[in-house]
Amino acid sequence: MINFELEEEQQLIRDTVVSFARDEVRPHAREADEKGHIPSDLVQKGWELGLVQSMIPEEFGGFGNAHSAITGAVVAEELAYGDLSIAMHLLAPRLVTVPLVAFGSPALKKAVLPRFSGERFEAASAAIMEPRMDFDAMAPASTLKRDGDDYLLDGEKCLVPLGNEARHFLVVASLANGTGEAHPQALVVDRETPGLTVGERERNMGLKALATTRVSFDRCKIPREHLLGDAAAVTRLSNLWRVAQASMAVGVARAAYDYAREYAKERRAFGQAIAQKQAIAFMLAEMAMEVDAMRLLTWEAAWRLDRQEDATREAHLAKRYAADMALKVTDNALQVLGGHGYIRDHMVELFLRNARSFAMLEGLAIA
Amino acid sequence: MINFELEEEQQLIRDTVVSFARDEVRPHAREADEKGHIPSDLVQKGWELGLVQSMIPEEFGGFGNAHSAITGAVVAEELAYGDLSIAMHLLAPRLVTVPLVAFGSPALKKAVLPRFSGERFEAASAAIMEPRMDFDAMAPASTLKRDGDDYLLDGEKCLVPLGNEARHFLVVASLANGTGEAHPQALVVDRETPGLTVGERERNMGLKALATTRVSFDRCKIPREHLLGDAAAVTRLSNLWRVAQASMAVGVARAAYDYAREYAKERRAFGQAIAQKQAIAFMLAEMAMEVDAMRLLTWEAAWRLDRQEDATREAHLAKRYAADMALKVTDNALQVLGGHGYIRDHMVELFLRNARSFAMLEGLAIA
Amino acid sequence: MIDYELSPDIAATRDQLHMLAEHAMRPIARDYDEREHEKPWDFINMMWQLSKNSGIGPGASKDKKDKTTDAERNLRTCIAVEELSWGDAGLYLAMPGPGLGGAAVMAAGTPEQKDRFMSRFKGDKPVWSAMAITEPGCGSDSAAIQTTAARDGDHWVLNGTKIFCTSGLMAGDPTKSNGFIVVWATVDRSAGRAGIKSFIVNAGTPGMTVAKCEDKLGIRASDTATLIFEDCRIPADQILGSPEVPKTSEGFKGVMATFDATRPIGAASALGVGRAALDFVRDELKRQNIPIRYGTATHKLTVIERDFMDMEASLQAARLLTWRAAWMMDRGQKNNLEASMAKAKAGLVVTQVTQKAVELLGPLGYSRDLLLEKWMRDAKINDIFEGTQQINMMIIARRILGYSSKELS
Amino acid sequence: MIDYELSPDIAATRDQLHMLAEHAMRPIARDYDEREHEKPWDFINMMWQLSKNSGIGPGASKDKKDKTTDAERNLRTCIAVEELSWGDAGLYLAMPGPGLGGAAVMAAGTPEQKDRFMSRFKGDKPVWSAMAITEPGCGSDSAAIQTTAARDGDHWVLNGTKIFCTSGLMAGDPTKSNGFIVVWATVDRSAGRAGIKSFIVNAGTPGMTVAKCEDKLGIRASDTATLIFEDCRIPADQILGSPEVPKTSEGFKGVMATFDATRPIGAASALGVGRAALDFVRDELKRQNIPIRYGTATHKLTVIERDFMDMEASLQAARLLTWRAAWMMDRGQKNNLEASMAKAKAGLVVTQVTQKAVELLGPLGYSRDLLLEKWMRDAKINDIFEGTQQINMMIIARRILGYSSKELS
Repeated sequence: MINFELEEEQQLIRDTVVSFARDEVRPHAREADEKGHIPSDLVQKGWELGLVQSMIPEEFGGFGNAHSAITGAVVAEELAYGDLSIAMHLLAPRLVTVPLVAFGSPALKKAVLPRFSGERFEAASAAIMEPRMDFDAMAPASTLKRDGDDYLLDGEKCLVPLGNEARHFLVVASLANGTGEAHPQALVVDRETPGLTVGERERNMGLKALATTRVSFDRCKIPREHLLGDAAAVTRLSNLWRVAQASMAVGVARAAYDYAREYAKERRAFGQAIAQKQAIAFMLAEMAMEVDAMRLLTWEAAWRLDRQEDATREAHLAKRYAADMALKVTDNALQVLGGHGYIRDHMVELFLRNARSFAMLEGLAIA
Repeated sequence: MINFELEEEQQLIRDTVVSFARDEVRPHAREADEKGHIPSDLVQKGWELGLVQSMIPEEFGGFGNAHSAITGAVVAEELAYGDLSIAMHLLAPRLVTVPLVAFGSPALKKAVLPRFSGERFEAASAAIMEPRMDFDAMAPASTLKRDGDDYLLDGEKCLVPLGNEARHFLVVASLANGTGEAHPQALVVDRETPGLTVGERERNMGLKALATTRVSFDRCKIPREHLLGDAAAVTRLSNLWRVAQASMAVGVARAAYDYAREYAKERRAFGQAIAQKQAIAFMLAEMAMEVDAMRLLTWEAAWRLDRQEDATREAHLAKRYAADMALKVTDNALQVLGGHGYIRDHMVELFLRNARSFAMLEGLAIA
Repeated sequence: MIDYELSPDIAATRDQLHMLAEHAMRPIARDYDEREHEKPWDFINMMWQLSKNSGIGPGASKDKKDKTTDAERNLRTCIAVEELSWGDAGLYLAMPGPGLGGAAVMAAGTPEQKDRFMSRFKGDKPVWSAMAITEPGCGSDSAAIQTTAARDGDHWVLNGTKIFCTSGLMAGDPTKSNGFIVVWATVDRSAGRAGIKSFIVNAGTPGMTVAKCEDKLGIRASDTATLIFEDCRIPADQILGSPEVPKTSEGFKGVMATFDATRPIGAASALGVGRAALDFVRDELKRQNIPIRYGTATHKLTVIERDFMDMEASLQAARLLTWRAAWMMDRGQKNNLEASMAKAKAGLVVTQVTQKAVELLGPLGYSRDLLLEKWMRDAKINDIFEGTQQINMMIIARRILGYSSKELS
Repeated sequence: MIDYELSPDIAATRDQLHMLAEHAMRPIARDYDEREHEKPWDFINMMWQLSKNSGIGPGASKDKKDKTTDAERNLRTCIAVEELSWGDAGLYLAMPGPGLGGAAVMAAGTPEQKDRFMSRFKGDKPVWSAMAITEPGCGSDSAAIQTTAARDGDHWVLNGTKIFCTSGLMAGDPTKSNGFIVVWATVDRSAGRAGIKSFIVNAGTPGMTVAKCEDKLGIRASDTATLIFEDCRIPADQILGSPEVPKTSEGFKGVMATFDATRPIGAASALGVGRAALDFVRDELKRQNIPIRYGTATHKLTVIERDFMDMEASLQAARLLTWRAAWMMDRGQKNNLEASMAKAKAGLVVTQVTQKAVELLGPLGYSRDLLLEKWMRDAKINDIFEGTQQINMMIIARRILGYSSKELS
């Protein structure tokens, strides 16, 4: 039966994240962007929300809550509302824990998951993107080859969050099967693996507070138990990324919309608030409408995932739609502020730079 | 040296066509659309403007003016401003005469061109479009095969203007060469050719006043001298179509813009003219801007063609841009009129139906 | 708890109506588009019987007393309307039933009025009711209504002209049905919005004449009538709500509130037309073995794939906004903002989706041999009636900014 | 006679400036984006020498007396500015020369004033001038200017704060150049627009201080200054135009007319940025052997092909609108409408084109290792400064509708 209301527990989680995003994240957003650094005490505070530990099984020291893509979507949106870079930093550990809990071998779970049940923030990462115009997450240029009982991983990845801190990386590479065809395979790679090189800190237009690096793999030996499921696992994981990134797009768009709306009500020109001008008012109305539309589409994909159904269509469409609209909304928000929007005294230019990333992002967050 | 002004003679031609479109064409547009018929005396009056005869060489009874794509573009825009269907009907003879003058064999010119130098309107047509979703004018499904000294033409065409009246058709079919590759070949086909069948009058969303039919070719024997040049000829002809159709898109868009602007200045709501509302005023401003933009792009392609340069890029981009914008402008014009725009008492719904045709049209007019 | 699955009860209604749309509406859709102003009586009578017997149809659910259904009445109506409009929007609009007039009675009428006027929808012969708001001189600006209602003893006397009245012929012409028209008129022009009241005028009331039915771009199976009121006298008790003219325009707000219920229904009708076009394109692509590769990187997609995905996503976005607005109504929440979002988005999306669908099919899309071009013509009305795109954006803007109609107009 | 070909003279200028843009601007573009607020003095001095010696550069053509050049002065300037902005929009804006301030003097100054203030642009050291209009309390609404100019004997006394003054630092700080600022101020606030006059304030005039340079999204090589005027006294003859306050706001219209000349230049600068992005994408596609198949049916195109074609067409549309506006100016025709069309279209198009280009290149487009992301940041200013998108649409609307600023605001 149709219902668009979160259940009580999800609402409680949201309320917690909402105030954290408002009181802790947003106040640091601008400085973090300018300095390219997120204060470690902020990261620790975020850790203590338990967003990572919550769905780690109790046997590995977590709270053992069932994983929910919808809850993940809500958390991602609200944190991204505060700041996209900080949200991705705080949620980065999930890039390894969520896939591991879902598809990891008992041995790997036992070896890795406990690290994420401690008191202190434990970094993890995903090396999914590749530095090429024709990158396709479902057909990466990075390769995984059978080598006896093990596998050999080769390739170069970019936009790897916390590449310098992370001990473990979720990686997707093309695994050639017998028939010469290849399918995308997910695996977990330990940074100590010989042949793995973490590159320089990257410099991007947005996501400046998020420490991303390149990571290259040169004949890295991967034990078979480090592989996560099969191609179907990658499909599910990629849909979980899309949901998380679509939700973050909603959060950034909403942040820009709220900022522009409040500005337009304050700012006066031609003897009235600029929000009283149709050209501005209708822009704001469209933003409000699209923010809701983006979320409704994204939650549908999340809902399917929570029912363990294939959500490739819904997740793909939601992510595309959310990415396009996030750009449009943040660009219009800047337009509403006019010259002030172009100045870094205001947040909207930051929202725009961050929003531009969604169309190309794959695997920088997971619901 | 950059110059956006028509030369004097072109201005004179335009002025003539402008008043004809205003005084003769527009007043008939609605009734012609409803009845699916264009009065023959209107067609005859149009003929007497000499738009067809003008560039037929004097030796064949014409005025022998040099062909100019820019002049053709101006004429097409102004006639289409009056009404698209009527414009296409009046200019249909050029579909055969222009290609013939440019690429026809002496024998064919001698046989055909004099028919178009008379006192009375002489219908001609082009069978270019094909009734398929994946139609591509440059790679038609219709085929032309070598057969001794002659050729055999097979295929089905649609949206053939004046199919029932025309004695001659310009046709483009795929000509297989030795190596198994095919290139598009233009030719002139006489309706008396055995195997040629003219179908029923078509029924379309727009262009209702224009009598289009299907035409099918079943092993039609085509004498070699009926072929017009080579693949390069088709390229030039197709660019001339694109310029003509882009110009007609400008004409229809401008008609809708003018209609909506005048309505918006008259119509009052909330105590003022609706044009005084930013939402409406900015829509009209955008229409005005795009109408000029469409024309400037189209004339650039026409200018290249008049310099005998390849204009494929310019003509293709201009046609695409004009087709998209004509739809947007006419749709917005209807929106400006609101409920009244949806009623056939006003012209804008007709403009919208006609404008929707441009994106798919190929070869229904030639500059 | 978040749930995107329709309840089995509603899903069953949807499936029934889909059959009906496919087998009873699609086959005659082109006919009644070409034969404008002719009425599909066989279809009308069949629908009337159906809705009385099986409770199918948008009108029907309102009468059903079954609790589970009532709890989702508005959503159920939206689902039903999408299916029927998928069949044909013009035929859907031509269907007998309470429609907008009935909605107004249900929203603002006294129990006695509801009983008196809604009961006729339970009779054997099809009955229509309609709402008459727009006038030659006022479109979106309802406050500028010129039609007057003057009290004369036990009667109200109406004078004025109404246009664009959907089903005005069927509801207002006694030879068509024993229907009624809800007419907006001012009892005190100086009072502006506050002076506007709505009145129930029975079909055949002397002084009310159906002067004209418009020739339209689309939805031609449905009549769009001009009604003229010349000293049209109706009993005093046929006013909806109180005859008092309040100091504020609260009363008018009450009348406008009708639209919070009807806008999602209008949006749902739009969705049906848009989905008809989308389904058609999907089937055609399948026929030609052109795949839609979801999950593939954008730069690997063809133009057709991306266009189709964009159409699909925006249509679903509009659908979810529509469902949410109806769902809120069912929960008794205010949905003025959400209802306008649904209507604005759906109207725009289906206009674009149907226009794009025609383009994708090329010559076939443009031909009247297929229904695609008709759906494009039918779709555009959704950008206009029951609140134009601009009016809905205005309402959204006022709500998010907390502005009055004075502060933002 | 229609002609889309640049005259050889202008084409030569374009080619020279393209070399310059490619070899003198591109190599330092990233540097001065990262090192915000640092000034590219080497580049500045080189440009100054160049424009003096070879007449290259937008400032230069103004001085050239050669007839053929002058006949196309505005078009020539647009071509030059597009090339320089193709090199780098921030560096272009940072270039010394008359700029907006000089344009105002040329448009509204007396022969004596032109001589006195323009002559310094012929000196050995780089000189800037700037225009100060915007205030903290007024953006697009120039009529709401609060800065006052009071007559005191042989002087005007200016008080107020100006923001968003492009090159305000270089023109207003005497340690940077012997420049001047053209300041908009009101001599009679009660007179509204009619009371607004512009005044020439020399760099270093006591009472004028450069208070701040903004941190911006893009065009960081160019300073955007806040200027504070506290009892800033300037000689009475440094007012532009007559000190009288006319009954109508004709005078103000005169001041605004400056923009008819500068908007096409602003549009041309936008085009340069957009073309930089388009060229980059074209080269990258070529590198990867991805063809752009002009003349191919749309449904056979890939997403990349169509996106690229749309970018190319809309950019060219904006360019042609820009050339037309400049061409009209050169012919002495009023181009207020066309200048606003050019600016509105160019600002919007380059914003979209650069944003799309970043998307097409994926991770590479987003990286600061390439210049694409910078061009996207630089491009957005064109939607805003020298008349926002909305202001230009407003001007277009007023002109096509024949409305005054009262009738449409």
